Formats: sequence, C-alpha cells, structure tokens
Amino acid sequence: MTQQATPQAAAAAPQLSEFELSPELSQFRDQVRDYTEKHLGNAAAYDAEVKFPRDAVEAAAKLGLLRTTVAREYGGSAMGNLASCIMLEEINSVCVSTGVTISVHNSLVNSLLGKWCNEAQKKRWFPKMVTGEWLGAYCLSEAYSGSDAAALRCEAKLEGDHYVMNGAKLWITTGSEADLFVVFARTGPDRVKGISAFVVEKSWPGVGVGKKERKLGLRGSPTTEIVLENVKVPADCLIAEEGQGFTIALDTLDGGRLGIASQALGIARAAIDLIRDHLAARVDAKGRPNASQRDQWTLADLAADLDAYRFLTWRAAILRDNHVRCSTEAAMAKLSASRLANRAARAAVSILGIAGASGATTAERLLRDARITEIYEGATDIQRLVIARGLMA
Amino acid sequence: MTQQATPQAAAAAPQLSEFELSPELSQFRDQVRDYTEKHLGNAAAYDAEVKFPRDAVEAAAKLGLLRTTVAREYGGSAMGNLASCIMLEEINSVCVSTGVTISVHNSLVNSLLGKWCNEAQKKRWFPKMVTGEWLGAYCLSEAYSGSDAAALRCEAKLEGDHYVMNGAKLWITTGSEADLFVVFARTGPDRVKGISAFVVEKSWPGVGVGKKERKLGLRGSPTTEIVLENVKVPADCLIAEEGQGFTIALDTLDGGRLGIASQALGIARAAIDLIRDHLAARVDAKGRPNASQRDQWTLADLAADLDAYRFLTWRAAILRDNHVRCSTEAAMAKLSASRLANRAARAAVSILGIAGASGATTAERLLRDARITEIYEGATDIQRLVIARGLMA
Amino acid sequence: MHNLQLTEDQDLIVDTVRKFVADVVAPKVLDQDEHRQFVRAEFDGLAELGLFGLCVSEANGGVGMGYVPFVAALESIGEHSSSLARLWIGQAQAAAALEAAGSDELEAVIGGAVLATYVGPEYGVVFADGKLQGSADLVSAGMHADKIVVAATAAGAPVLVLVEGAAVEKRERRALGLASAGPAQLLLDGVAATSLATGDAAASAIARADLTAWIGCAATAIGGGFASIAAAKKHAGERIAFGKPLLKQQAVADKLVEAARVVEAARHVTWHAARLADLGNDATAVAMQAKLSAIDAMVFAADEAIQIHGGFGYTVEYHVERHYRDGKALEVLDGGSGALRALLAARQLA
Amino acid sequence: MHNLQLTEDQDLIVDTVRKFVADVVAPKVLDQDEHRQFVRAEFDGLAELGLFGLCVSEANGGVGMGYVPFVAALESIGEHSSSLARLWIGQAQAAAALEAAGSDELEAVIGGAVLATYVGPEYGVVFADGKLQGSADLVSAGMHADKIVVAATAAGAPVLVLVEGAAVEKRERRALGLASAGPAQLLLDGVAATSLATGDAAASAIARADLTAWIGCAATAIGGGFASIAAAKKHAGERIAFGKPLLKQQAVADKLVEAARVVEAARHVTWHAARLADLGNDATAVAMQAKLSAIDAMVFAADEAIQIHGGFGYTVEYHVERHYRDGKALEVLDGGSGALRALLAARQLA
Repeated sequence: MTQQATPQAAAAAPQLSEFELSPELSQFRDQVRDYTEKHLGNAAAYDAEVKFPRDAVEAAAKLGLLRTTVAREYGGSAMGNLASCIMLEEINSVCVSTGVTISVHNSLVNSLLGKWCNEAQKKRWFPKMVTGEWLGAYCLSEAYSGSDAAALRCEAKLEGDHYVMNGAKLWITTGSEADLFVVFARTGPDRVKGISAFVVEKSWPGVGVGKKERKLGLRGSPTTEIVLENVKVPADCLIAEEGQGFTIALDTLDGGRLGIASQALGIARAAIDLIRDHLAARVDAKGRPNASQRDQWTLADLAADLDAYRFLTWRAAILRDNHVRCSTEAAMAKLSASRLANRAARAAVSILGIAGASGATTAERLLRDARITEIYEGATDIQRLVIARGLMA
Repeated sequence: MTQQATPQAAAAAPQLSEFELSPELSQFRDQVRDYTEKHLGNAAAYDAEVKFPRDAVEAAAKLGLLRTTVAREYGGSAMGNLASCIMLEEINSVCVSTGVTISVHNSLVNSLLGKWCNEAQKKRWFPKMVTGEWLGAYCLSEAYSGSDAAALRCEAKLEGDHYVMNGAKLWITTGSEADLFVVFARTGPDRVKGISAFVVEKSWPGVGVGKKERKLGLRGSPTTEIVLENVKVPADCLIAEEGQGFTIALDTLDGGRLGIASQALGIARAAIDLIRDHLAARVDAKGRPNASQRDQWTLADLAADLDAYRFLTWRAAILRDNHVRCSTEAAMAKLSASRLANRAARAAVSILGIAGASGATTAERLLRDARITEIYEGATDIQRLVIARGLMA
Repeated sequence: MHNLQLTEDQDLIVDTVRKFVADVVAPKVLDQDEHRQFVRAEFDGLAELGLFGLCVSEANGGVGMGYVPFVAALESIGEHSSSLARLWIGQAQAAAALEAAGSDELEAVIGGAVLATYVGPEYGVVFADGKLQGSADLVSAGMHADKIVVAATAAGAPVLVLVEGAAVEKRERRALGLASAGPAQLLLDGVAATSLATGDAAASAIARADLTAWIGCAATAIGGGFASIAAAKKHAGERIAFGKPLLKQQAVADKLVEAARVVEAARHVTWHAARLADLGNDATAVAMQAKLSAIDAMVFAADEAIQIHGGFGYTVEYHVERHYRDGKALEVLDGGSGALRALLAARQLA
Repeated sequence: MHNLQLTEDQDLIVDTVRKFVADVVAPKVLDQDEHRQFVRAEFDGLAELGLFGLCVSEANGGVGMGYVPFVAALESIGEHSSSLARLWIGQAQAAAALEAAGSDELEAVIGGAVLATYVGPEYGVVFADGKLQGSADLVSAGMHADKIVVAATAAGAPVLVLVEGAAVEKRERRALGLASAGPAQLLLDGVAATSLATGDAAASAIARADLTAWIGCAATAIGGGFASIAAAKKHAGERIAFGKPLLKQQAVADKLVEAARVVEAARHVTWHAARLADLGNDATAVAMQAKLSAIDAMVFAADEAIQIHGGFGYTVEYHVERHYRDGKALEVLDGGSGALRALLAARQLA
C-alpha cells in the first residue's frame, strides 16, 4: 500500500464544544435568559400600546448588556460579536423592540465608535454609551436611498471649525429615543467617496425628530425621521476621515447584520417553540400523541434550519471577532435567518389556526415582527447580491 | 450597577477554527481531493455504462480510505465520523457510485462491526475489510419493509451451532460486489425484539444475488436483491446478542445518515459550482457581468444553505465521534442536505437550460443522482419523524 | 365563451360594486383598519346595492344570479377591504344556511336589515336542551351581529341553530387581520338557541355555508393578491435605486411576474368552483382547492409586495402589510388549511 | 358552459387518442425510454389518426378544431409518453409556422408523410447567403426529422427557413429526459436553407410556433402530473407500512392532495390559454404562464410521487422517475423558464 492518508489526522477526537457554547458563554446566556424572564414581561403591551420599552432597556443597561461590543479600557465588557449574537437571540425571542434597540446600540453604534473613532472621541462618548445613559441610533437611510445607500443626499459643508449639516434621515430605529446619532452625510460630489460619517448629538440645535412611522410590527421601537436643519457639527465629530463614510457604513453593517440575524433567530425560535408546544399538547381520547403529521414535518424542517442558520450566524460572528472580513458570511446569516423567521412565524399562525391569528397567542405578533428582519440593515435581495458577488469574484 | 454580566466570559476571542477544519483535517481533505482528481475521471462512464467503479474503489482502498472508521488495533486509521464526512463530500462531488460504496463500507458496515462485534469477530473480518479486499453491504430492507424496517420477514432459526437463514433482502447497495453482508433477520416473533444482526459471507452456500435494479441514477453502484436460501450461518456470526438487531440497526443508521448527508453535500456543491461557473461566464458585449439576477439569487440561497447544512452534518459527526447519541442531529443533517442536493440539482438544470438537460454537462447526472439521497438510509419523512419525536419528547 | 367573461347583468353588478368600493370604501380603509373600526356603514352600503341575495334563489326572495357575480364582486371588494368582504361572506353564509333550512329569517338577512354571521362546525359547538355549549373565536362581526347562525351538533348529529347576537357574551379580539370586521370571541355556554334544521337538512345547510365561505374567501384573496401586485408595480415604477426604477431591476420584475402567475392561476380555480356551483354540480373539492390556492397566492403576493416596497412596505400607508395580515387571517377561518387538506384527502383518496 | 368541457367532436378525438395510447403506446414505453428508442411507429399512429392538422384551419387543409382538443389529447399522451407528445408538439409547431408562412410543405406535415421539427429563435441561428450559421441542441426528433423549420435571423430581422433533415449533421444526445423523442444536437453551420417568410410574416409564424409549444408542453406536463399522482396513489393504496396502507398515513395523503391541487390549477390556466387562442384572442401571456405553472406542477407531482414510492420510485419500472426527468427536460425547451419570465415581464410591466 502506498501513500496512506495520515492516520495522525484524527489523533484526538474533535472537541464536542465546537458546535456548542463554551461554559462562559453558556453562563452568559443563562444570565440573559434570567433578564428576559424578569424584565421583558411587557412585550405584548409595548406592541399594543406602541410604547418604547424604556424600563426593559434600562434594566439591560444595568446588567451591562449595552456594553458588550466596547473595549475594557472604555468601560466595555469586550464580549464581542459571538456573545452579542447569543444575547440578542435570547432577548428577541421575547421582545423585538428591546432587542433591536440593543442591537443598534451595540452592533451598529458602539461597534462603529470603537473601531473608527479616535481616542478623544471614544473617551467623550463611551462613558454615556456603555451605561445606557445615552442610546445610539444609526442614520444612513433616506427617503430616496434605502437599499442604494450611496444615493444619500444629506449634506455636511465644512465652514471653519464645524460642518453645517442639512438633510433628513428616514427609518431611524430608536430615532425619537436616541441621544447620539451616527449620521452619514455627503461632504463631496463623488457617489461613494463623497460620503463621510459624523457623530451628532440630539441636544444640538437643528436636530429634530420628524415623522414617526406606523408599522406592521416592531411597534415598541420608534422608527422615525431625523431632521437636520443647519446643524453645526464640530469638526472633531467627524469620524475617521472625510470620504470614509461609505466604507465605515458597509463595514459596520456586517456586524449589524449579525445582530439582525440573531433577532431573526430569536423570533424563529419563539415561533418554533409555539408550534412544538401546540403539537405536543394534541392528544387523542386515550392521551396518545395526535398531532398532524404535516405539522410535525413542518416543525422538523424549521427546527433543522434554526440550528443550521444559528451556526451560520456564529461562524460569521467568530470571523468578525477575529477581525476577518465576513461580508459574505454575515450576508448568508442574515439572509437565511430572516427568511426562516418569517417562514416559522407564518407556519405558527397556520398551525395554531384561530389561536394563531386571534391575538390569543404571540403567533400573530411574531408574524408581524418577523417581517422587518428581511427589510432592514440590507434587504434580502441585497444580501443575495453580496453573496453572489462574493461567490463569483 | 448591580449584577453585571461576567466580563471574563470573553477573555479570549473564540478560535477561528471552530467552524473551519483543523490543519490535519484540511490536509486530509486535500489528499482526498487529489484522489478524486486522479481516480474519478470515469464517473460519467460508470453512469452511462452502468458499471461498478471497481478501479476507483481499489484506488481508494490503497489510500486507506476504506478504513477511516476502524480502530487502530484492527488496522484502521480511526479518523472517525467527521473525517469520513469530509472525505465523502469530496468523493461524492465527483462520483456518487464510488461515494456510496465507500459510505456503506465505512459508515454502516465497518462502524457496526467495530462497535458491536466481539474481539474474535473483529479479528476475523477487519483484516479483509480495512484493505478493501472485501467490500461490505448492509442488508436491512426487504420488499415489504422499507421505511418500516421492523416489519422485516427474513428469518434465522437456531439449529445447534448455526442458524438457518431464509429470506430476501431488497435494495442492497453494493449487493453484487460485496463479500461481507450484515444481515438483519428475525430470530423471534416480537416485532422489534425479535430481530438480530448477523455477518453473512458471500461465499457461503445459499447466498445469492437476485434482481439488479434499473435506476434513475447512482447507476454505477449495483443495487440488488440478496437472496438467502437455507444459508447456514455459524452461531459465532451473530452480532452482539439475539434481539439486539433493531437497536444495532438504528444506531448504525445514525452514522450512515451522516454518510448520506455528506454525499448530498457533495452533490449540492457540484451543482452549485456548475451554476456559479455558468453565471460567472455570462458577460455582455462589453465583457461586464450579465447573469440573470434571479439566477444569482438562487445561487446565493443555495450557497448559504450548503454552508449551513455542512455545519449541521459536522455537528452530528462530532457528537458521534464523542459517543454522544445524535439521532436528532443526524436526522437534521440528512434531511436538510438531501433536500438541498435535489434543490441545487434541479436549479442547475433550470439555469443551465439546454446545457443542463442535454447531457452536455453533468447537471442532468447530478439531478438523477441526487434523488436517491432523500430515499435511502431513512427517507425524508422518516428523518422528520425522528426530529419531531426528539423535539416533542 | 371563455373563462372570466361575465354576462351583461353580471357585469353591471360588478361595475356597481367597483364604483361603491372606490368611492366609499377605499378612502377610509387605512384609518378603519388601524383603529379597528367596524365598517357598519359600508356593510349597509352593500345591503343597499341588494347584494346579499345574489346567491339566493329568486323563489326564496333572492336575486338568484349565483356564485359567479359573487366572486367577481368580492374580488373588487377584496382589492380594498378584506374586512368588508368577510362581512359579506358571513352574511352570505348565514343566508345560504337559512335558505337551505327554509327559515323565514332569510328575508331580513337578504335585505341587510339583520346583520348576520355564521359559526361553522369547526368550533365543535354542542346544542342540548335548547342551549349551546362551547365558544367560537375570531368570528367576523362577532361583536356586532344581530343574529348568529351556528352549525352545532346535538347528540353527535348536525343541527343548525339560530342565536340572538344580543344574548351572547363577546370579547373583542386584537387579531392579526380583518381588523375592521369586528372579530370577536363568542362565549356560547348556556346561550339559548332555536333549532332551524336537523339531520340531512342541517348537513346540507352547513355544506352550503362552507361552500360559500371557501369560494368567497378565495375571491377575496384574489382581490387582495391583485391589489398587492398593483401597489408593488406602482411603487417599483416610481422608486429609483441604483440609477433606474426598481421595475427595471430584473429581480423585482421577476417577483411581480411570479406573483401575477400564481394569483391568476388561483383565480381560474376560483371561477371554476363558482361555475360548477352555479351549474348545480358538486363544487366542494374545487372550492376547497380554490381557497387553498388563493390564500397561498395572496400571502405570496403580499409578501413579495412588502419586499418590493422595502421600508415603505413595513408601514401602514402602503396597504400591502394589511393584505399580508388579512391573507393569513382569512387562511385560518373556515377550518384552516390543515382541515381543508384533510377534507380533500377524505374525498380524493377514499 | 364551464371549464374542461368538450364538444362531442372534441370528445371523440380525445377518446380515440386515449385508446391509441393505452393500446399501442403504454405497453412499450418503459423499454423505449430505457433504450432511447425513437418512437417512429407511434408517431405514424398519430398521423393515421389525423391529429397533425388539428390546429390548422380547414381552409389550409387542416381539421380546424383548434387548441382545446389539442390540449385534451396531449394530456392523454403525456400521461404515458412525454416523448411522443413532444414529437407531436414539434410537428404542430412546424405546421403552425408553415401555415402562417403559406408554405406548400404544410400538407405533407399535416398528413404525417413528413416528420418535421422546429428550431426556435432561442438558438440564435443566423441565415445569410442561403446558408445557416449556428447550432441547436436537444432538438426533439433532431435525429430523424425529414424537414426542419428554423426560426432564424437575417441581418437581425426574423426569417423563417426550411432545412432538409438529411442535410444536417446530427449528434445523438444522452439527455435527461424525452429519451424516445430522438433528441439531438444539430450542427447547422453551412447548411443550405430555403426562406419561407421574412419580416412580419416570419414574426407571426414564429409567434404561432411558440404559442403551440407553450400550450402543448403545458398540456403534456398536466398529463405527466396526473399520471404521477395516479401511480403514487395506486402504490400508496397497496403498500403497507407501520400496519396500514401508506395512503392512510396523513403525510402521504397530504402530498397527494397538494400535488393534485397544483396540477389541477395549472390545468385551468392551460385550458384558458387554449380557449383564448381558439377565440382568436391574444393568448401569449397566458400560454407562457400555463407552461411555467404546468411544468412546476409536473415536476412537483413527480417528485412527491417518487418519494411516496420510496425505493421503488427510484427504479424505472414505476414510471415516476421518468416523469420527473421528462418534466425537467420539457422545462428547458422553448427558451426555458427564465426566458419565459423575462418575456412575461416585458409584456406585463411595460
């Protein structure tokens, strides 16, 4: 026999933990679950009353959940993307409005500040951001630029030691509740290289909250217009350098997409749990299991995909934690998880039937909440575009 | 602030390798790829001529690929399930007939012998099995028992120091080419506890190859009836104890399903590669990419699922390598990967169009080959049953 | 004569309905849905148009034109308000059951003087000693119905009974969809009821009411599907991204083409069911297929329409999120998809 | 008159075809498919039944009965042999093009003395100086056709030309499906061709041939879909697992119900396209939708039928694997699904 395949390759059996959480992360997840049980009991009311979950977010802040993506030297816990994903799946399985508030704060705003801001900027804003004294919002979209982000029109003109900013940002999550805005604005004519990123504080003159959207779901999270009228933005609030805005936006979105993927996983899990409990409760006159086979098969398909797409999400989070570019992987996670969330929520309504649609269970809310995950932080077709380009490159 | 979530949880960034192959496994995969390039060039001919890939299997044996699931003390390389899955994805991406022969030999027969046979039995058969001098076949299905395996009728009656075996086994992969059969037969009336497992050697009187199936795909792999007429099976060829057959069969199928999941991943990957290459080659008159968006979206969806379901497969393989029961996880892997293989192959035919269906590319063969993965070693609905039961337990 | 072609009389009805919907219903539908306002005035409008007797024979005081114009008219209503369509369907179910049972309550229902609704056999309501046991959730017009026709069982056999709406305890529901149809949970325990029909007569009345619901829901869903496509097409024609209208993005065009294909296919099945019923043939199986296909098509079309709208689609102003919710709400009524498939299996595989 | 109802004359044709298929085609189909035997004798059988003039007007020597009986007859053939159906479709495409072009080759094609096939515009064949440039793959009857009608372009404008089969170099194809239809690659470079029509006349001939293919393929697929369902139902009724027939397993019953639903829905679209065409209306868009829907339905039904058959379904004796392959082969012809969706987008979203 010639050239045998190396027997030493399998010297040690692979560690079981590769697809399981480490004890530390498992403990962290348990802490988050404890939080969800104690503090997210009003999820249905936030939805019905269109009420911001201020109390739930404050409780999360007290537990340190608003600082997971910030380095230790700035008061963060530096837990990184994987831990944040695990946390966000838990929170979103109970309350998406709390979930998206934290996702935007951590995965978009804090991540961006940590990666792109200078020392002075970090020291200026992180003390308020890690404690949740301030909440962050991410202002990229405009009325005429959604998926095509580079078409944005909001402009910032340098006048001496400050920029004068004018424009309006649309669909801003946490818009009416946030204190710190990362705003992308045009500092030059070039479609892509003319975009720069700024920090804008709510308290500055000319910063206003415009129209608040009335939405299918995610109703506890205020989605608003942010109007910028002759806002004087100090030059030291420019993030990185002029013209780097689009690069910053896209890079940040990779992390943001992991947050939304995790939100979707949470919604999917909640829907799958509803289906499982509903089917497990169906017994015949003699107490034997009696659930519809078709419904059981649906449950099996959804549960397999939940595990599979969670792995996609973790894979991308680990890459990002290791500072490896993960645009394709993050897009795969967001694409798959968001579609699963909607599929699972629709199935929950169908299988629970009247109880799924009547408002007697959370199924109908899950269906409404799930729908946004395919839209924001890069719609489904944008994820596909990113993936296809990555594959064909 | 009270009760902060443990910052130490993220003391070290997670290792990048968690969702990547170890250097050892990566090297092994490269060796297998080298094998596929050198020895699987006749895959199309095996299909067209309905010819067993004897030469390819022998080359695999020489490289030690037929002993990955056997312990070192019996001449195996003890590489385990994860390595076997990686190997099988590679081989099946080129030739499913070679792939299934090795999958059955390794994942079903050798795994079973190693786990359930006594020392004397292992010493008797492994020398021939690890070298590929003998090929193995797994004889569970019968004409009247497919998915409902416990309905089998083949019987083995103890008469002194041997059993007399009578019956017929259907859809036996490698049937006409195998030398060692693991046969499940009825030793008692109880539907489940009346089933026992035996080793039957091809050379024994009364062992015959019956009808050979004419099939949609997998045409290089002979699927035959195995007829057992008054076969004298020495009592020391009983595996484990009487009545343990069904337990052995189900346990073994968990491993077998990982083999088929890997086969499906290989087929899916080949189909996705065809689509990617086809789309990447489409350019407009000016040489700019010009592939249909819909087709690109299909590519993105398939590629995301390929990664996701590979992780499902690896997760189950790692569990099995750690001797943790993985019925639900293996079923999830097989269910998802086999459905993906068919989806990808159908998409390849659609997207390649005339070139997909005409026989000018491998797309049409992939479509035919993929279809079996949803059927054998537990049809799709059986996987769903296993998963749903696991979830609702 | 080919499919989807109406007679002059039928055309006149549909035109009248279309005008009514455009003038009266469409302008208010967003507000009414958001605030869960019951659309009694619109219901009365349908009554004034004389629509509630469409499927009732002339001999019994109806118009006797049958299911074809019923379907065509409901499509038009479904384009704007599935809630209003569902109210008509409930009224039509009650009328169908009352006609089959030979009840003299029929006239007031046809005329619209009485707002009626129907509780189907899927709720498992029991009738004994003149009183009901059970409850029924997500009943359209449940909060407001004057009369409720209930398909119950008495000692295991079907019985059709009538209940006064005022006698029933109701709970308003914040349901997924059909928000303007006054969805409610009806608590029927101990409620007095009048028997209208038993045995075969009850069974045939119940069958007629089921058929009416399946065909009616299918027609409504076709309307909702077309409306979703129309909204998305309009938006995609106006919205610029990457330098051209969304409609010029091949993936967007493709979604619209696919959505139109499935809605139109479901429409053919729906019209076929209506024709069979009008010819006096057994339309049961086709009507169930029509509901399954049309609901799938509506939800698919609305889902794609939301996606094409992007962020706009998630807001209430663009209507498509409402069609998405209403489609799912229509799905679970009348037994839901699982029950329809089980009934089809019993018929087709016996 | 409701859908799917034929006149007596039409019924007679369909009955004749059904009998022919059952007696002559069905018994041999497995062997012919497995050994890729060209079914010339069956083709001649169809000719003897006088079917090739069905859609050709009486004024031009045809039967003039139109697409409705064409569809009904092709459904019957599709139940047993998509290959044979495809041969008829090729012949019918050639006839449609020749009729539109006013060619005197039409008579021999109608009569079946000439075996014709058609190469559509999707192959991009070019006609210049009396000769062709290009090639066409997976052309049914490509190995055996006496005459080939080719939709080509001359200086960018459509032109319809005729080629002698004997003049063309052919390569036999081991194709995914339609194995008995003699699929071949035709190498047309330098082959002499006769112009039959140019400009608008060529365009309208090509349009007619396309329409014929879309409607014909849809009908064939409906037949294949129904056959798959029937085979699976039969098997599921006989096969015992877990102590009862498969048919009593709810998941199996459900698959059959769903498959029937999608095939029947596609059938309505197909018949609608045929009716529109027979009425002289524009049936183009509906015919494309019919093909898309019917192919999807056939592949879905065959796939589920294979799964219900389990291991048996993977073997050739149970027919369902053939329907699965043939469905996919039908899909890629006549431009394929992607091209149809693009054409639909151009029409519906302009």
